[in-house]
Amino acid sequence: MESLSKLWLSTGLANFELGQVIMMLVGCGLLYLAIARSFEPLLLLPMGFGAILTNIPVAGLSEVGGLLHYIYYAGIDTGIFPLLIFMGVGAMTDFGALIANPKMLLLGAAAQFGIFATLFGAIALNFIPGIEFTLKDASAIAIIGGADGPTAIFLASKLAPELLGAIAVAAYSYMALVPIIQPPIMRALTTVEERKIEMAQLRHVTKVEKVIFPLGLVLMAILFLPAAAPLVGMFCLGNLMKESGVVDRLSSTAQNELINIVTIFLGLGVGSKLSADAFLNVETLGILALGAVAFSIGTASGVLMAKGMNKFSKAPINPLIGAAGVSAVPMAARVSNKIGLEANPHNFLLMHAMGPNVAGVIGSAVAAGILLALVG
Amino acid sequence: MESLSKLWLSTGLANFELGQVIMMLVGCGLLYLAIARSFEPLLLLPMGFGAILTNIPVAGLSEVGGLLHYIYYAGIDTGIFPLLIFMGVGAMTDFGALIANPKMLLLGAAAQFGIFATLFGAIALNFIPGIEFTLKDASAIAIIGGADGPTAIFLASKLAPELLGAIAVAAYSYMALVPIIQPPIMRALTTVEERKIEMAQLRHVTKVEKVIFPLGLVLMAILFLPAAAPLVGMFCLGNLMKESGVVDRLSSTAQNELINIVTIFLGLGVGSKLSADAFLNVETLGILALGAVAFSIGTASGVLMAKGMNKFSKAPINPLIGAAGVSAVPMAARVSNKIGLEANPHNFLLMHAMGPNVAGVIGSAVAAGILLALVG
Amino acid sequence: MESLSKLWLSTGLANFELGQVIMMLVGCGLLYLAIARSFEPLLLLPMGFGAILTNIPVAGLSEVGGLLHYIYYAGIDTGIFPLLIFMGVGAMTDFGALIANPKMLLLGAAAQFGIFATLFGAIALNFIPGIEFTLKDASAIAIIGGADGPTAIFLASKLAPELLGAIAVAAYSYMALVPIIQPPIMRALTTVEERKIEMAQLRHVTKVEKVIFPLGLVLMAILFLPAAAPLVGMFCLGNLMKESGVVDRLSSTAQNELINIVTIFLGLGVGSKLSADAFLNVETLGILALGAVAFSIGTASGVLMAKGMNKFSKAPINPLIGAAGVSAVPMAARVSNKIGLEANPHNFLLMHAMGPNVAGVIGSAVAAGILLALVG
Amino acid sequence: MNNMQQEFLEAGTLMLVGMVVVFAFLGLLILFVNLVLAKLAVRFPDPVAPSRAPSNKKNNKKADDGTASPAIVAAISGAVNRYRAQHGQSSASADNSLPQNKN
Amino acid sequence: MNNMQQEFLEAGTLMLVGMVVVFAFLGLLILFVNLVLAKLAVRFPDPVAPSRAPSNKKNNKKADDGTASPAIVAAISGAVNRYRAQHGQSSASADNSLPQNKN
Amino acid sequence: MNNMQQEFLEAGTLMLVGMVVVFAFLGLLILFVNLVLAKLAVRFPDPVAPSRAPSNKKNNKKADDGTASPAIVAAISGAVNRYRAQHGQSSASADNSLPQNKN
Ligand code: NA
Ligand code: NA
Ligand code: NA
Repeated sequence: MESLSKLWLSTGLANFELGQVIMMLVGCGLLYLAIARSFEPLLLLPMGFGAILTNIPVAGLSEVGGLLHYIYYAGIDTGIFPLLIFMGVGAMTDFGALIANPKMLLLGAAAQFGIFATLFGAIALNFIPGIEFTLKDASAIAIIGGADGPTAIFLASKLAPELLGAIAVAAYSYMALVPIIQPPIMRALTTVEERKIEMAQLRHVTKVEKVIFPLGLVLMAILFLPAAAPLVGMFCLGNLMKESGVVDRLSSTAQNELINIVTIFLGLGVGSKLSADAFLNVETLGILALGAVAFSIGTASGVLMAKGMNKFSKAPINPLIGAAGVSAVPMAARVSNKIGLEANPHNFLLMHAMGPNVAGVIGSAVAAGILLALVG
Repeated sequence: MESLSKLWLSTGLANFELGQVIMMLVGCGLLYLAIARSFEPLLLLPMGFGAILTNIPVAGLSEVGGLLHYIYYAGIDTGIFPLLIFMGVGAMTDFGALIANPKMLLLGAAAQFGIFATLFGAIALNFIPGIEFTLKDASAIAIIGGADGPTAIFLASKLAPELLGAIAVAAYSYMALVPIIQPPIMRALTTVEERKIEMAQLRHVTKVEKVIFPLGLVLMAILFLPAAAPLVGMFCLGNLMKESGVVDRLSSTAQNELINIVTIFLGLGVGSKLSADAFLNVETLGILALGAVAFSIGTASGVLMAKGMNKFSKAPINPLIGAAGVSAVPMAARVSNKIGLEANPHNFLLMHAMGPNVAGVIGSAVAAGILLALVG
Repeated sequence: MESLSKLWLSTGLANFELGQVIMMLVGCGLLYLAIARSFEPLLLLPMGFGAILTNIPVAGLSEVGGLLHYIYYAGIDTGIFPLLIFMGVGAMTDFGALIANPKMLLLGAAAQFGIFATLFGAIALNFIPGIEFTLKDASAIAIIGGADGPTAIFLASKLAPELLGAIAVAAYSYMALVPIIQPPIMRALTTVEERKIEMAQLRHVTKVEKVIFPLGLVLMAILFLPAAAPLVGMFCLGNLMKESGVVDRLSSTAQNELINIVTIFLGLGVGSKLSADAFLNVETLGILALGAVAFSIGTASGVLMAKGMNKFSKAPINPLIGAAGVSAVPMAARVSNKIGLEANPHNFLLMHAMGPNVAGVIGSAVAAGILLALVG
Repeated sequence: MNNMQQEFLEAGTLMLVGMVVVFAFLGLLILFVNLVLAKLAVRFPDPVAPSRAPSNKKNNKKADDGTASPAIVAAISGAVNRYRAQHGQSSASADNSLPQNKN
Repeated sequence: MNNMQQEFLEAGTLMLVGMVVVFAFLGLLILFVNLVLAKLAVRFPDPVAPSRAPSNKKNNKKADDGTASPAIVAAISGAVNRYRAQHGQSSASADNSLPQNKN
Repeated sequence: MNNMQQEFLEAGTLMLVGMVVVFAFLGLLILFVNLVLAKLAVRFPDPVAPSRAPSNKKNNKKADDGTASPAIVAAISGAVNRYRAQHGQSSASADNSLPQNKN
């Protein structure tokens, strides 16, 4: 009898709180998006599952001694996991299109206006009762506009760990929604004629250029923005491993097994921050709203910058590729390509959009560095 | 001269204790079983080697600063390694046969009687002078009957870390001995006619079923047995990664590189607990004896349950597949298949035995949860 | 205005110290050697990059909370990374050539004279003002003569962590320079007639021999030199995993993904010790000079030993293979083969040189054990 | 001895409670499969080839195109093996050409 | 409300400084590519095939030898697939035969 | 200077003791190979092909079946290469079909 009552008291049924149930439903929602809708499944699947596990009553998976506790403090609180992912992403990135047409960097810069405008917006939300974002909070939220998951998680873990869960959910959800968010903005800001513009074929890029580029990039981060050095540095290490061609086995491991292992843990660790008290509040709604704004502003800034550049450039520039400047590699570039093909069936923009696309990765890492230096 | 004497004093020869020598022989015995007899080599080889390394005098590999010390405390004391292995095993498991014939779950339940009967037996052993098992010890020993390595290590690390070495050795040895322990019991409890029974072909299982099954399983663990949630949860995460089909690269890494890395470390870490004072005592003999009893009772319970079900079921059930309920995937299922073929050369039971086999994994994780909730 | 000045104060430009700039150039030098000259790129590329990252002002990558700090203290200070690499190297090593002709072990022993003579030389350098090596320092420096990266890093992390950076740079640089350092010494110490000597084909080695060899080796380390047991033990574990043939998936992971992951981290962690105050001093010059001496003496000792053995042996021994006794697997064996082919186009020494080559690995692990036992 | 009896009682209770809970848990799982999954199977059938018996998905994927005879397979596989032994790298570089998802 | 204004001012400054620095940084990177890399490209051209458009290096490496027709490729690939399905280990053991670098 | 002499003495002793122990250790290993392993080699010969010279086990395993000519190998390997370039996934999914051992 005593055993049965002890067992009953140890069940989830006897200990559930409403918040936990809701957060488990949120976790199920993320799993649904990941599995049924293929929204960034590599991160949303483990993240959704982590959200379920962390909200199990009694089990204490995120308390001292629990698996998710160890994962979070070993890998996310320290910043190690996002940096290793960034190394792997670097080893997967080809800067060729950007080196062939470096002006595309301006598009990657313009799209970061999404970040800084959102920062302003986050502070404006303080007018709403129940929301009180500090500058650190606002900075961590604004980085969602960078459309770069590891950068957002890295910055949030440094500036606003208590908002980490909501920020990661927003960042990855909107990255998955890029094909839905971007096209109307792109169509609204461009004429059909502009969307039809075909761009000149890219010049050949030599191996030496590709090897020196990551070194130059990290050197600039060192000189001008050391706060961005961990992110930019690990990214460039991965890229150098790939392009140097002398450590193929390391490069292959960095972009396959290592990034896979870290991705599982990163997802679980981020999911472990999706507890009811951290997520179920007005601030989360604010973050979700701001994230959508950030993406939209970033997309618009990129497109408008490209329109402007097209006016002054000798070589024609299709404004659609400006939208790829928000990063969200390679989804945003594919969206540019698709909208371009709609207007002109012979207009293959994919390679051209890869330039602003990877420039956007650099741009948001730089923006993160600025925020760390000035607000952190 | 001084150097030579210092060097002599640092040799193993000058520092050996008898217990260390014996434990090294135990380690060599495990290596022999692994290499020459192919007994669960993936774990017994690193475990045997770890046993040798941990008993080296002077070297202090399991003391503060030693490699095995770090491995044990980072991965086994925390429970991380068995949970990661469970995730990988989940990613290798196909629940199709179980979903097609869910009654098989009853066989997986019945076979757990091996666990709880052994718990009773362990307490009974306290009559023997020199043996004094607490309820926690008895629970950790009894789980050997679950025939599931990671579950046994996980539970032992929580309930009786000082018995971990002996429990792991017993669990993996008996799992390897399944083809020797089970057949006589199976033959004794069944008639030739029963062994000849052919079973109906399994129905097709859809992808959606396979995706929802791990979610339903983890939900039930959450509702009724949160203490089992870490084990069941990681198992279901692995299975969901596999069945969802959207994160193949994560699933592949979980069931290959990650599980391989963790297996090496788990084996070494478990081996590091095979020190003379923890292993060379009457209690170890008791554990080895109880382990054999646990396996036998589990096998018998499964077979008897299947006999009973066959009486009342419309579709015929071959009692041999009940033995697969102890888990020991996929060895026990293969044994059922082999004994079935002996009686009837057209009787292919393998797929049918996979149902109780994976049900046994769930059953022993549930049993572990009950023991954690009531005794832990 | 305030923001801009705060940003300026956070730039590298405003905070650079000369030493950091120089160390970054050293890092670039290592990258150049790795990429353009293919000098041990697997370690020198991450090491060079780590040297750049650790010297970034403000960023604090090697201070508490920085990525390189975690990597160093988790993996190198504990000795875990070099030991895991040693396990992987063991899983890549074939002792067949050595078992077929065990006298080759004497060549691997003779070449270790490079280590002990250098130890003497390091103490002699104390005559130079500004250099003050303790016996521990001298031992850690001398191990460079072992021509084995992980052994050198393991010993340096135990005996002289403040010299680790310089020792690792010297060890890997000279290992890469083996094809330049060794040939003149080999030619000077041998006659053309000696270099033309062809050796008898090696006997067949059975699987059982290959499986028992690592066990015998680790047993001898246990009996006579427990201080060498971590290194020798992990090496033999890797080799046993390979030769046993029963854990191919573990062996494959140990020699591929696991060693790749650890190599990236080991390189970064070692690079993080290349700070200006630890590297830019007279002692580093001394270490670089001693390293070259160690390699040369080791090569000469091996060749002379082989000459001597050729005099007394029934089967002819080509003295060139003595040079392979310094280890530097498989580069030194290839050098022996190449010089042999110069003298006699039908003289294929590669397989014969693999014997002393792997003997050199054992020899330097033994030497490291002796130094740990007597000096550590 | 009293203590011993106490322990036996506890162990017996554990045995009873444990077996009941195990059967209850796995029994509920049967209900879940029969009630929930069976309905899902009807509502969301697999898009193609619903008649195929449950088996390893990957093997199916590989086995279903082409019908080369075992003899041809043996000949080619020998050649492929030898090719691989000579060009060990190829399988590793194929790994690199996996679709590279950005995380 | 004064506090609010203060925060707005800070956020506005951040926005301004941030965008200026982002443009400055990426602008300098343009200069780096145009001045440094462009020169390097001239001084150190790729050893072979400079006319080929930038594309995936690995695919090139694989596609450039042999000229078997698609039909033959399909036939062989079917056989290879089936061979692999039966001998699942082969690809793993090919990994083992990678050139084994000593670290 | 006395201290210096002391250190030299220590270093010299280390050198002597070290070389003696290294030679003793590796010398004993020679005995081990000659006495123990040689006997084992006689008692437990390899099951097949004892005449083969020591070489890489894996290459043997791959090279010993089939006798396709180099020309055929070249033709097939070209086709295989091209097939792989087009179906980059195949090698990864082959990995998945490894026999899945339960740990
Ligand atoms: Na971005
Ligand atoms: Na079980
Ligand atoms: Na050596």
